[in-house]
Amino acid sequence: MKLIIALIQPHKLPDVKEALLEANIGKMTITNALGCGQQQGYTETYRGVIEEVHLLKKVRIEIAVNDDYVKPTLDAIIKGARTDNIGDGKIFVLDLVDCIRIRTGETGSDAIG
Amino acid sequence: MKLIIALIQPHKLPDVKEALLEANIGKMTITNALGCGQQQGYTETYRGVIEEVHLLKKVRIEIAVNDDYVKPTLDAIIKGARTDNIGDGKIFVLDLVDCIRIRTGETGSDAIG
Amino acid sequence: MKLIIALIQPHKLPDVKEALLEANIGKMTITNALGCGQQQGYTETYRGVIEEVHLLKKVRIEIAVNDDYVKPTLDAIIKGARTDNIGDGKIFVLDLVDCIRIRTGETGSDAIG
Amino acid sequence: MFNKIKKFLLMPALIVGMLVFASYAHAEDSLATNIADMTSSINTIWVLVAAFLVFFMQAGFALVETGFTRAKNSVNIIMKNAMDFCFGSIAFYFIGYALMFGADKAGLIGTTGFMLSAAESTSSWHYTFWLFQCVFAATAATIVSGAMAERTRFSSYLVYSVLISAFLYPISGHWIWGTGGWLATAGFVDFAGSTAVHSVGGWVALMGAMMLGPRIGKYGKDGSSRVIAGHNIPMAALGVFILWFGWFGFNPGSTLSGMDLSIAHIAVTTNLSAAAGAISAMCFVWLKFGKPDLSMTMNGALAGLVGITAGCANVSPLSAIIIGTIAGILVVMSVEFIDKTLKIDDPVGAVSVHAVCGSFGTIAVGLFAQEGYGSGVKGLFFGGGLTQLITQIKGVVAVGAWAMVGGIIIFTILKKTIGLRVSAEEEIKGLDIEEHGMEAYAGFQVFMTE
Amino acid sequence: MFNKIKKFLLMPALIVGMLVFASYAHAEDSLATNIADMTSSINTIWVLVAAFLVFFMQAGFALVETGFTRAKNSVNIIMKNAMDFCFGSIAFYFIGYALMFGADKAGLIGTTGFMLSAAESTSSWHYTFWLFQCVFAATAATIVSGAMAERTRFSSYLVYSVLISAFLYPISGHWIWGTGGWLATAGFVDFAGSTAVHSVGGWVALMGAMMLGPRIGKYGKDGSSRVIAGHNIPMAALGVFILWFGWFGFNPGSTLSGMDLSIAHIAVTTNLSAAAGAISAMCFVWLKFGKPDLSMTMNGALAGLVGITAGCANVSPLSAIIIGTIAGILVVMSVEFIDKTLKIDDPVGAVSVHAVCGSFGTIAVGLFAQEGYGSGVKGLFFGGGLTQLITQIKGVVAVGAWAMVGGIIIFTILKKTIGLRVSAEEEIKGLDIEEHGMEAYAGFQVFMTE
Amino acid sequence: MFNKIKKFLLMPALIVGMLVFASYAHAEDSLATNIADMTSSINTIWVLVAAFLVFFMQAGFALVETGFTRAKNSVNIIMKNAMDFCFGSIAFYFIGYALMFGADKAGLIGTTGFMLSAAESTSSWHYTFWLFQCVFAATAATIVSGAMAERTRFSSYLVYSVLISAFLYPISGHWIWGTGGWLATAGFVDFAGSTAVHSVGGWVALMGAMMLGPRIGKYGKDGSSRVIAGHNIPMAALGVFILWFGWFGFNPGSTLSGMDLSIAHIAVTTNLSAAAGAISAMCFVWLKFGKPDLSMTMNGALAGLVGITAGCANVSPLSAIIIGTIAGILVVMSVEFIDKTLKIDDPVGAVSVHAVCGSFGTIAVGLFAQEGYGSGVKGLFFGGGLTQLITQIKGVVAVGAWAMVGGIIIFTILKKTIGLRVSAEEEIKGLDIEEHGMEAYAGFQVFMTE
Ligand SMILES: Nc1ncnc2c1ncn2[C@@H]1O[C@H](COP(=O)(O)OP(=O)(O)O)[C@@H](O)[C@H]1O
Ligand SMILES: Nc1ncnc2c1ncn2[C@@H]1O[C@H](COP(=O)(O)OP(=O)(O)O)[C@@H](O)[C@H]1O
Ligand SMILES: Nc1ncnc2c1ncn2[C@@H]1O[C@H](COP(=O)(O)OP(=O)(O)O)[C@@H](O)[C@H]1O
Repeated sequence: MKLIIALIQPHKLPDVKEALLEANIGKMTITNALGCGQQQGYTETYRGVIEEVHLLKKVRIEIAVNDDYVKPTLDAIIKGARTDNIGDGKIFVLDLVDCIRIRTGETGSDAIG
Repeated sequence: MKLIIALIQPHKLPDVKEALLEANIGKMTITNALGCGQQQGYTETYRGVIEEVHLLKKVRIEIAVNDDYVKPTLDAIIKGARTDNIGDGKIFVLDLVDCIRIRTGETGSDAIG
Repeated sequence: MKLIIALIQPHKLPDVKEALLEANIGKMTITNALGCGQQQGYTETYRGVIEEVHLLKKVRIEIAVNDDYVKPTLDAIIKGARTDNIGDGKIFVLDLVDCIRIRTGETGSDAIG
Repeated sequence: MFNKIKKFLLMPALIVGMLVFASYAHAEDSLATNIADMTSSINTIWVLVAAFLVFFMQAGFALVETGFTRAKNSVNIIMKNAMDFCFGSIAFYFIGYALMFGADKAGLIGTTGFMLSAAESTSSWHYTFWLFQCVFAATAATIVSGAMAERTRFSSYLVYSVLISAFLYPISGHWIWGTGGWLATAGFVDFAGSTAVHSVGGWVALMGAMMLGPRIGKYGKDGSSRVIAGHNIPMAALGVFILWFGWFGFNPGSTLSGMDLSIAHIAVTTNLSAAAGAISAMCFVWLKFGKPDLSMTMNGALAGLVGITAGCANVSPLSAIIIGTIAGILVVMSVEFIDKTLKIDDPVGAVSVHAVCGSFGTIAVGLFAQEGYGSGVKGLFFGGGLTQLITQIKGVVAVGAWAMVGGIIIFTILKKTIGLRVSAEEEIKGLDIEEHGMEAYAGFQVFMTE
Repeated sequence: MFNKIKKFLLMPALIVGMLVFASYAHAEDSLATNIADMTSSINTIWVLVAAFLVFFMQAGFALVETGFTRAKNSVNIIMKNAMDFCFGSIAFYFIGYALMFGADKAGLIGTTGFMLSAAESTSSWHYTFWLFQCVFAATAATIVSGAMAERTRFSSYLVYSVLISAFLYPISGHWIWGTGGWLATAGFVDFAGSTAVHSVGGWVALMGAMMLGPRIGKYGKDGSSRVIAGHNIPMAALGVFILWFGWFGFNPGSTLSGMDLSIAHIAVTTNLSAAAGAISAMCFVWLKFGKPDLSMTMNGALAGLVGITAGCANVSPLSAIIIGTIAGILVVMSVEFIDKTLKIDDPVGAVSVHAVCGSFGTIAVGLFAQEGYGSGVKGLFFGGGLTQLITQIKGVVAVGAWAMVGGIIIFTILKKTIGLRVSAEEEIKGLDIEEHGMEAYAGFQVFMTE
Repeated sequence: MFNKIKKFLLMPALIVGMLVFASYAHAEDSLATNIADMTSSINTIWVLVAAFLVFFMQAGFALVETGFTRAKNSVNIIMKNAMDFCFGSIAFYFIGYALMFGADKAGLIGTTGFMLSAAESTSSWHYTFWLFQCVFAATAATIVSGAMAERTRFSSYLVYSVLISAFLYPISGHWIWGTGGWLATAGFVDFAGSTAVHSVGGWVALMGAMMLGPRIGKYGKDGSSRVIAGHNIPMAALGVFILWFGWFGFNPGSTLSGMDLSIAHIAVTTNLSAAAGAISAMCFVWLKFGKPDLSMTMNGALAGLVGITAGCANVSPLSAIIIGTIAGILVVMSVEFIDKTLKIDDPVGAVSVHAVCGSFGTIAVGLFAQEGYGSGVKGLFFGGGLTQLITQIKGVVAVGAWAMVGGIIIFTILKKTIGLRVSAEEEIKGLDIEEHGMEAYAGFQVFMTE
């Protein structure tokens, strides 16, 4: 099992969700985040002071999947999020030791879906 | 060491915290999240347009524990969060390679508690 | 590759960012979080009811790095965040199985920086 | 507005005409007519402006109640505040006004003037008077929503708001302000409505909060009271500022005449009492709990305003400061008592502010009223003996009993029929999503942990 | 204010002096002058206070539009609302006022009084009149920003706002309210501006929204309408309360005279129609979509207000309730029609509220006007036959055509020159950051997913 | 209100009675009395309504200051704004009013009328006058909180607010507006208080901000100024709208008479100057920094309002536009100068708006005053030579010196005793939690990174 963490542009979330659904992946957890990367920030001008803002709004998606789902998930995220512009984002893949469904107490692969 | 990530219903947070405290686990980090899962969303009716909302408010708890604490932690979370209804949530367990306490520089198991 | 998660005091974020930049680490993702730890909370008095608040505002930094960058990253975070006071925070290190840059499709170490 | 233009051009002509006309004999008659016209205008303008200010208090109540409760119920509480005014206006037009100000029957109820039928022409004073009274009725109604916040079924609330504006408020209002009302006849003084408006609302609110029971999570397993913090304090504070602003219509407007120069004196007592109430509440809370709590301080300002409402015309500025000071302390004690001892959950302190301080303020007339101010009644401290004090207490008790009994009847019927409270699930998720299908702050990350 | 003190001291002296003086012969002349002075004062005070209230409506519009759109465009929409008033004031001073109220040319346009040149002395009625008319002009201008929200280039909007306040609004305004205006001459009744102000703004808004196209994400790939929820509902609701409050200046102030006692009647019809509009919109939405939607209910209240604006002086309170009720239903149907059938994206419902209900309200005068109210015109339902109704429809059509053609011309020129719409990237990131370099809610975690 | 009913019934009777009475001989006397009564009523109503509007400015200040600072200090800043009015009201009642408007001693101070003792009856003009002056005093006091925001100890602020309302403001106020005050005698013109109110507040604010030092994080290690963005811009903008609305009481109300028809002219100049100030500030900022910054634009509107306050009665509308335009540019330059050159941290620009533009506005009377407007004084540009200009400058300097010295003394004493600034830890965590034990936005995720 793997835990996939994707950081994408906020406005691509609907597209990513759609792509994931097409790939039959319907469960995920989303948080909002601020990202610092290659993408340039923007300048803020407030009361005569100009400042570069480097922390840009990002959406962070966490998806736990069984190993055979890793590839389709990654593909779907890329399909939904890619625009070929800097700032499109990153995906991180972590090993998942265990997964438990609180409602039933199921564990492992069964609990993921 | 393990990193435990639990996604629960927001209003069960006080119960989960209590159950964890009873099991002597007092350190954790909490973020709010939006979840997409088996649980049905709700319909929003705004200005004559009806739409299904699929992203539901969830609370995300991160707890780093030593290996012997994994079981009690999982049990406590389940105890606090379980209502037997869809949407109760999930727990993910990840391997933790290292842990550092910033204040003292301690590392490993010592730094966790 | 490793995924480093640091929980720090919110007002130390500028210092941590600076220390990281000095160490040539410019990419990161930030979320805000609430933390429960050794640090005492504060009392809230609202309409005659006094209550201890245990969840304190924290900033959560996620940085994916290649293995040779782990040490400099940890050092930089500690340098920026440490005040020797309770509440300075924790750092967790996780194994990163893979990393993908959405824009180019690059994977592994190449995609991290 | 075509008309307007005509008038606009006619005015200079009018003036010239007048001058010419006035120099002829028998001019006095016409002048007297002019003077009567102007007196009417001055009164109408004054009372209308006051009514507009009182109307604006609706916004104040909405903001205070919204700010002091949780984000997940904001849409709901605002809808309640807006709709009780809307339903209240219509109900007061069809029924309430007649019951309150119609021809008296046995000192108990008015019987004529339904649907503004008493106003024979567009220049009738009834229109001005109706609007002023209508916004008063709505004030009484809207007080209740605060105490019943975050758990009341929306449809039930709508029914309640019609009933209070059509019957409950007008009837006791008739006793106090109706010509021939039994309390009016008895010499009861409630100049701008500490009892007639605020405590009626407050006592009904108490019944409502009691019958609903506390919000989920308000009391711990051991019965200890817990903090359920308001989600938008600046908004609540703006609400208090708006209420204070509106009160300058509420109290001074209650002269019902702009020719009555005591309007200035009334504005002064109103302001001083509010200031004193905020200060005393803040200091008292600071001493008692260690920090100057904003929400209690704001309640203190409102307590001062409610407290002076009955006697604003009849007491000196210094007495107003004293009344405000006492009200400010009283409200803090009352909030604590209701919350911790009675264990009735009143999220915004509506009962303490309106019922408790309203009653206190009415009784205070029997203590602080002074000759040379207002109607000339004398209170205990200014040589009036116990007479007025007893009358005041009688009125407070009678109206309180009426409001509480009325409230119990209304809420019992609602409980048995439509149901008074939302389901636990709905309450946890928030009334906004369940009752109205929308969130108040779409896009914002709001933590909902209880 | 040194002056003031003098006056303050002079007043008692004045009074005494007056008394003495009055007892002598030929006193009548002086009394008549006094009376004329007082009449002027009463009118000036009344219309100024009304103008202040109407000014405050700017805040109401700003809050409604901000609250019902997304957080990322809040700074922008507020800037638009503030600056259209500022530019509008200046434009109306230099040009607009003269075109609207100057000496008539062919019933089509005014030609004198630029830069307040008609006001010869500081006590001239022109100042009062100008301020009242200026805040009216700004109201017409500001309506448009709501329909064009979240995607219009800021600089374009500024140019538009100058043009509407300087030319578009004043010219049709002259037709209706200018002495000699062709609609005024034809007997067209639009007492406080359902057509002159609201529908002019509304029709221009329709053109603007149409030419801009919908916001990104507003319509799905299949053309289905999607929810783009407002980000701060309590703020929007406060805006509605402020608008309602301000409307008590808008309608009753339009008598342009405090000596006209029908101001009270007008305030009553205004209030009842608004209440009825909110109730009917809420009930209709509840039946239709299953939940009482706050944003539609608020639109309903505004619909009631706009609907009664033309006829507020000419209809009975009961007719006002009927007009409000119809307007409340109409606004819901219109919002749906424009959104789902026409597929024009009007984020706050400005077109439905102001153009549709404004037109309806104007026509309603031809139906509900009644003898004994206002100017005495009679509508179809009260024995007036079709005459007034036809005049009303003529006016609605003429002004509507003017506003739409004018709007198209202005927006086409802007589109071809500065550009009307921001880039897609800018729209996605939010106009606040791109156009103004700042966020509305710094520090808050706001989710922006579209 | 029983009383009211009586009156309500008596009115028609009165009218009839009057008519009858008037037809007899010696009627003139009684008519004159009636006229005097009405004049009093008109003045009282006008000044009261103006006072209510000025009171409402307190809400405006609270919102502007809250919106332009960080979320973690919102409760604190609102408490300061609310409590300075409360303490100020009480202090002005007991002491301030007498020092300002009591019998003059040496042109420097008033000595009689403590506790409203000058008001012998409830119909005394003193009540009206007191309320109007009280809300003015509170305005001066509340200006300071903005400049000292986000780091001042709450208890210190309370002490300061009593001292300014009891002593500092009334004494210089006496010089300018007190009968016999030395500046009044010298012919100094400050019609509604650019200097008396605004620059007094502004200079004290400068001293406060200077003595406190900048907020943690305001200046980088290299001394460069950094952005500390306000957390709720729509709220701040609403505050500006409310202030503008309230200014229609502030300036036109300062005639202290509703019989003075120049109130309309004053309202017009006030409005035009504010509009011009917003426009010029926006354009200037746009040219200078590339984007139309909302916070500066709002400051520009306020600058226009403060700038016209001294001369609103004495200048033509066109001059008002020029004054506003200059004030709008001035405020931007001043904000930059204070922030980047003086490195004094004034979070909301209070010093620039109130002290700088207040002084400019006062001096502008010496330039733009014109015969035929107001008191008839002539400025340099309208044939008056340098006389008036010099008097104006003298007043600005004298009052500025007084306010700054007074401010330094007060703040030095506070620093040495209670302490002026909170601890660094408290400042970082936010004053809300540390000083008041609560958060402004419970449940919302607010990022606090400095
Ligand atoms: N090494 C990293 N560790 C943590 N987050 C990262 C890392 N690299 C990128 N991110 C996240 O991904 C986002 C997009 O990265 P960026 O470099 O701007 O775009 P791209 O990957 O297209 O070059 C960043 O804003 C940040 O949130
Ligand atoms: N595979 C997954 N990956 C990431 N998050 C998940 C996954 N499955 C569930 N979740 C999270 O857990 C929450 C509860 O899941 P849900 O399926 O609704 O309930 P249950 O587990 O009781 O069937 C979801 O809202 C989502 O936040
Ligand atoms: N075991 C843990 N699991 C998850 N988060 C932790 C854990 N220990 C600490 N934290 C996070 O680190 C923050 C600081 O920890 P705390 O114990 O207060 O300080 P210190 O590490 O200096 O003793 C906490 O508020 C919490 O967010």
